[in-house]
Amino acid sequence: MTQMNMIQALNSALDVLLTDDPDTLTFGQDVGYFGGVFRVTEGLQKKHGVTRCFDTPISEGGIVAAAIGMAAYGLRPIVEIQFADYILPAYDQLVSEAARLRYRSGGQFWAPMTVRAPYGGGIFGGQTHSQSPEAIFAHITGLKTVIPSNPYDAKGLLIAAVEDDDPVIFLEPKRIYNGPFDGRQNQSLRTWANEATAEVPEGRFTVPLGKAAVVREGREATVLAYGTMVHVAAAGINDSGVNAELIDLRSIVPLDIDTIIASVRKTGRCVILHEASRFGGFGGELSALVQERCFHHLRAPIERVAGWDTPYPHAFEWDYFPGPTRLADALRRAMEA
Amino acid sequence: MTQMNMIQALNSALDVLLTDDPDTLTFGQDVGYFGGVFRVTEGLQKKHGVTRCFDTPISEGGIVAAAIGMAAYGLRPIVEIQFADYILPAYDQLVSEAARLRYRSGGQFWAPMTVRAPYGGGIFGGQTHSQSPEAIFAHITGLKTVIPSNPYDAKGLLIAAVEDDDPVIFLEPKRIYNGPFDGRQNQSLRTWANEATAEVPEGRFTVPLGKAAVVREGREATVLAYGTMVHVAAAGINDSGVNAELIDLRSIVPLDIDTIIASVRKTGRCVILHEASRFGGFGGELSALVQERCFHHLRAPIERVAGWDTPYPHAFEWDYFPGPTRLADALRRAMEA
Amino acid sequence: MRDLPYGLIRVLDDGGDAVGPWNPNLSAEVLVAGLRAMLLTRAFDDRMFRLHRQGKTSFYMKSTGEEAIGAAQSMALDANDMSFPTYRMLSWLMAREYPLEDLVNQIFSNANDPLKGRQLPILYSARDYGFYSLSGNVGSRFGAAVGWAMASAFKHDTKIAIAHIGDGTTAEGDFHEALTFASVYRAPVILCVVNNQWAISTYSGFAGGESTTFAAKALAYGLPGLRIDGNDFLAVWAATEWAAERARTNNGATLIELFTYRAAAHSTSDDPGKYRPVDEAAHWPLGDPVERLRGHITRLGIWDDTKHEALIAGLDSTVRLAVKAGEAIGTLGKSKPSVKEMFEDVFATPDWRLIEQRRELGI
Amino acid sequence: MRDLPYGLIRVLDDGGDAVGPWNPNLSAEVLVAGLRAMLLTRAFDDRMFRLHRQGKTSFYMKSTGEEAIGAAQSMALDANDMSFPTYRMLSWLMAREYPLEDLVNQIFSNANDPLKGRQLPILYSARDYGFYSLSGNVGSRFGAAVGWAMASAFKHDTKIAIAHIGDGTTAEGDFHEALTFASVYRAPVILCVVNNQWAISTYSGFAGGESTTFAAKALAYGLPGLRIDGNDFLAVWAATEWAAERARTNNGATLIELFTYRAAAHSTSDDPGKYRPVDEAAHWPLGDPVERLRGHITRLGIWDDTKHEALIAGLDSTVRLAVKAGEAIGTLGKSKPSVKEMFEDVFATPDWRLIEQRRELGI
Ligand SMILES: Cc1ncc(C[n+]2csc(CCOP(=O)(O)OP(=O)(O)O)c2C)c(N)n1
Ligand SMILES: Cc1ncc(C[n+]2csc(CCOP(=O)(O)OP(=O)(O)O)c2C)c(N)n1
Ligand SMILES: [Mg+2]
Ligand SMILES: [Mg+2]
Repeated sequence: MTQMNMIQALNSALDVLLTDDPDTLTFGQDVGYFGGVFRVTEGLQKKHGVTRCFDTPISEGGIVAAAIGMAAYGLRPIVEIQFADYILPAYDQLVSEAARLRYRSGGQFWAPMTVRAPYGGGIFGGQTHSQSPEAIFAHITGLKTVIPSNPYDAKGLLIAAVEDDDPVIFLEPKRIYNGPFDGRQNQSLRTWANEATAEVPEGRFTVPLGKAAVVREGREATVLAYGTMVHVAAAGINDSGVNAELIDLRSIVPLDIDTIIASVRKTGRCVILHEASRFGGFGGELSALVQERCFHHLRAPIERVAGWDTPYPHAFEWDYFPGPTRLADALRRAMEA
Repeated sequence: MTQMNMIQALNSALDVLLTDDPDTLTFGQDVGYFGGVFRVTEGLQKKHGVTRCFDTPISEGGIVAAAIGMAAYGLRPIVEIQFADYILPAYDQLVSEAARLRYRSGGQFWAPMTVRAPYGGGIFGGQTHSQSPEAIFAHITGLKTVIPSNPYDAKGLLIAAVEDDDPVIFLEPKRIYNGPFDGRQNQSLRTWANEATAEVPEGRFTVPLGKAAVVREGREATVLAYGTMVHVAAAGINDSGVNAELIDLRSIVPLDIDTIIASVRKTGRCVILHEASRFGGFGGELSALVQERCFHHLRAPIERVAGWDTPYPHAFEWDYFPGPTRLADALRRAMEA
Repeated sequence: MRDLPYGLIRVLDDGGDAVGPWNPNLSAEVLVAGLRAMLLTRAFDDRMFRLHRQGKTSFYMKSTGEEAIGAAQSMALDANDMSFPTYRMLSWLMAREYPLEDLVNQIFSNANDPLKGRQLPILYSARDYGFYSLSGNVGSRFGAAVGWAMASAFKHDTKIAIAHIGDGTTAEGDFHEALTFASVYRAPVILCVVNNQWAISTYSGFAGGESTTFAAKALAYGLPGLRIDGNDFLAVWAATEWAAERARTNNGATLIELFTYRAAAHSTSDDPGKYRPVDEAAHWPLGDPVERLRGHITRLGIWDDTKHEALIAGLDSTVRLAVKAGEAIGTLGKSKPSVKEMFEDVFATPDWRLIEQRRELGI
Repeated sequence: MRDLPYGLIRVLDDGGDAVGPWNPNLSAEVLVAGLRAMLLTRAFDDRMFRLHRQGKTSFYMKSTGEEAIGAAQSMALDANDMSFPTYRMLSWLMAREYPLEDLVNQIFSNANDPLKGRQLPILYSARDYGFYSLSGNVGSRFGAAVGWAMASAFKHDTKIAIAHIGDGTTAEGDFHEALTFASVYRAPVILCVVNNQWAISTYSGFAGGESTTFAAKALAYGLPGLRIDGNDFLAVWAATEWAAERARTNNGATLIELFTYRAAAHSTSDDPGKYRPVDEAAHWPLGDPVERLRGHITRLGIWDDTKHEALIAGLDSTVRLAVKAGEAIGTLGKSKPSVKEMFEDVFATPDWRLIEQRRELGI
């Protein structure tokens, strides 16, 4: 076990993968010589060579297309899109090609590839360095979508994603790369040091896709969250005084429906928290699923606490960001309903 | 008033627009000389000239980018994407540019443009001529999404979409271009002849965006649908014997929340019907909204009847397509809950 | 290299002789096999088009006039190379003797459809025949071909990739991205533009074909661009061999423009009489690839009308038999794979949603 | 035309004389105004970079070494033409005397931010200055420039569009799609590749710049491609004038490669010492555009060191004043536009969601 922040944990995962499996390789804009703008691939080119870790043209569509071809050949490419906001030029490749290849070819071809992208806000990145596009992937049949919330999970989930035989979108909450963040932007920065989840084995291990974590048990309400929002939720639950259970979904496809349902049937209340805009966001799916399966157990309306239905606004980051206060309010409302 | 099928109604809308406003123009693959693969632009180039209605390269990204530039200049471009399945290469342009232009420029620039695309299944078109991607647009702040269900609405909504000062995605359910379709694929084809909604004024009129239609009043349950599914819903309601209210949303952004809520508060039951895959689909948002706002009125779980979570499967079209039987079953379940 | 893309490489002259430096000097056996593949493609296309009229399939597309391309390339390349085709590359499969019954079963979407009912007719996938999974989206596999080729190089493998794109489809961003990657990484790939002059109803000028040649697009990437008479089996063969040699010796990618003509309708949904003279094909200056190869081998003395008629008759009955076999299983709507197949292969292993939904559907 | 893209068009020779057929013969006044715009850009950039270190803004990007481009083009084109810029085109705005305070207010995201707090610093929008709304996505406005130009032609207007893209960003599909449309529709647009050799940490070879020139990409579209010394104010001016004349006379688009060097870090988030020699800029063979124009006008006898120092001092204090004014309103986090602005301009008129959410936030 070593203390790692999330960047180190991801780097360690990649290192393990490149070391163990000669068919893995990783590439993307500035990931080779430079080691990535967030340093996730630092040192990998030097250690594993320029054919295993390399730079690419600025062409997200081209990067993903190349990865699909490699994966169809039999490799396990891991690509980095510099910011999740810039994954959209590759959206057609991901949806029409990667996600559909196995199905449409009757199982003759498939694309075991992983697309990593730093995502989410909280870093004053403005409109195009802050978005949370998970909903546009969750709806696509044939794609899996994973979102870790801490260094241990980041490493274990990334290795599991690469081992997986289907294409996986791996969204890395960049706000918590260097330390947990509970949404209280005025407090001093925390690091991962001394966090239990920052104790990460140096070797190979996996955290399975589709298995949520009950981060905190509770009796009165269930909070569903992922990524940065897991930390915000913990803070909001504390503030609320509600005895709430906190579930970190870890992957939204596959979704751990059993854990969710068991919790809400127990608590009778559910609040969903995500950073993306509310309308049409993944919270809608979660709300619908919970409602469908726990209708008779619900004691209060399921609420969604999420980003407003506006683009991500630079100067209003903390007005937009769904922080602990909004979650706490929702929990209290649920208790009073 | 004239009898028009949906293609004629759309053609008439475009004709009216091109006639009335010299700043409108329409273009896309095969839309000029040929008149469009579904004939929606037939005769327009001949009548209005080659600068007002023209063919384009096979480049959805380029088409939408050009439209954005034209719209920013001050024109009102109306573009056709040959199939909604092929809109994905333009997704980045729509999301990162068209949808965000007004906001990010502080209101200096905006993009009053309309993107038409035939969409949905039921025509044995297989995976890439059948998809229903409305959910990936509904989530995008700054985009509007419109889906007509009959010739009258098609014309009135298209004119309203073009008059609108924001970018509008206009999805045309191709299965009902030539006649209503209730999901019973074994019955003989119907045409629009003698349908009340096929009586369409020849001149200019609008159907406002954001105003749903109560297609059929009912007391016991509310069915929410749009596009082809409005006809399927009508058939399913009949089959079910449930006295259900049927709401045709007409536009999903803006969404007519008031009409929806009023209906569900009255009926206490709600079934949502759409053709797109269920998981992460727009039905999740509808379900969440209804649950949030009608919690204490609900007498049964809100159900979603939708496409399965698979790609659109050619030979299994009628196994995939959410037909009247599945809707009727859901309504009966709701009554028994 | 800078002038190359502006010429037109031909081997078969108007009289049917093989002339000039590009002559691949093929054996009689190979020439006849090529002709056979082309004729089989044509016979099959014609038959399927008619079956569509009879409602036995939902859709069909012919490659009439373009048969030399797939046939010559399929034969010129190695069995383990991978093609990333368009929907007009049936002759690739024909040259490799892909079972006709499998084609028919997919076209009928019947119980024996090798793609399990999930894909449109003609959007084949045939891994063992070096034929990558087709899809309705045009262009979106051009970059995958480059990635596949990069993977082969990465593994120190000698396999190469070949990809095709229509003249109209070169306007997609995919085209540019693939060529950029091919150039930057020196990928062992042959990138082909099949310039058949038409993209449904629009002529190649709408893809920029009036301003320059498609082969000249190679110059933007510092790659060699060859402009080939696509109706000349020998020229297609020679250019493909040249590019394959270049790729296999790690000298990188080549862009080949195959200049041809789409003689038939775009698809069963199309009516070309609406946008082009109905006799344009007959006046196409580069002729019919089948007749040209036939003329050549006739001139070589290894072929004659009797043999030709016999071959056609034989192929017709081969096709007929395959269709019969397919019909015995069932045509569109009369037979289909198990509905279970709808829920398979979404993922390697179905998740709870698929399992539940399959149960919901009662199967 | 086919050889044009492989040369390098220069006007200012190494001695500082304006030579050759491309000399635009500018007046002394214009030359000094150009120098002023470039120096102002540099002074402003330097100051802002320092303010970022002090935490007064969230982000900054310099255009050091590339100032000739925006300055010359902004001046050579008409007030009503529209530029679709990259984030390194500040000198366009400087040449058109965009108010420095507005720049500063956006950079501080303060209450007077002209973009109402919604956009990052430096991603300006200045409609009245012919400067289209920037965004963080690179490349995605290249096609809009073509559409804007098509619209102008459609309206029989004489306005033209000019667009910029970085060398690295030419690898995006947007680049190809824009050029295809520009070629097919003969759009009155000037499409410029600013080849500053670097794309964050990767050199231009990763965009194919080692295999050919960026100007040569014009050949793929049958368009003229000019390769210009981008550090030569006069050459940039002349090429832009040439292309503008071509566009305005309905002869279509031109691709211009502006060969230059990104002398500073990519942005405030970058450390170029990690990937390139720190003194590379000093050894750049084409020199510093400011010094080259200064040398030229000094040689012309209309400029000297005293004037130069005085100009710099004046500009410095102009910048200082603008910063003071901005600081008085507030720096990052100390002042911001009304939070109401978060909910405005999503649509022309907010829908119920935005109205409800604004209420939910209590404003
Ligand atoms: C991405 C995408 N856009 C549009 C279409 C509709 N479409 C199908 S074929 C075709 C024309 C293709 O022309 P070309 O590339 O020249 O190929 P050809 O049919 O001539 O072989 C079009 C526009 C599509 N299938 N995919
Ligand atoms: C679509 C997209 N992909 C990636 C990025 C991240 N990014 C920002 S600037 C940059 C490098 C651009 O290089 P170049 O085009 O040469 O412009 P320069 O910075 O040299 O002016 C990259 C990769 C982005 N902003 N947008
Ligand atoms: Mg073609
Ligand atoms: Mg650059």
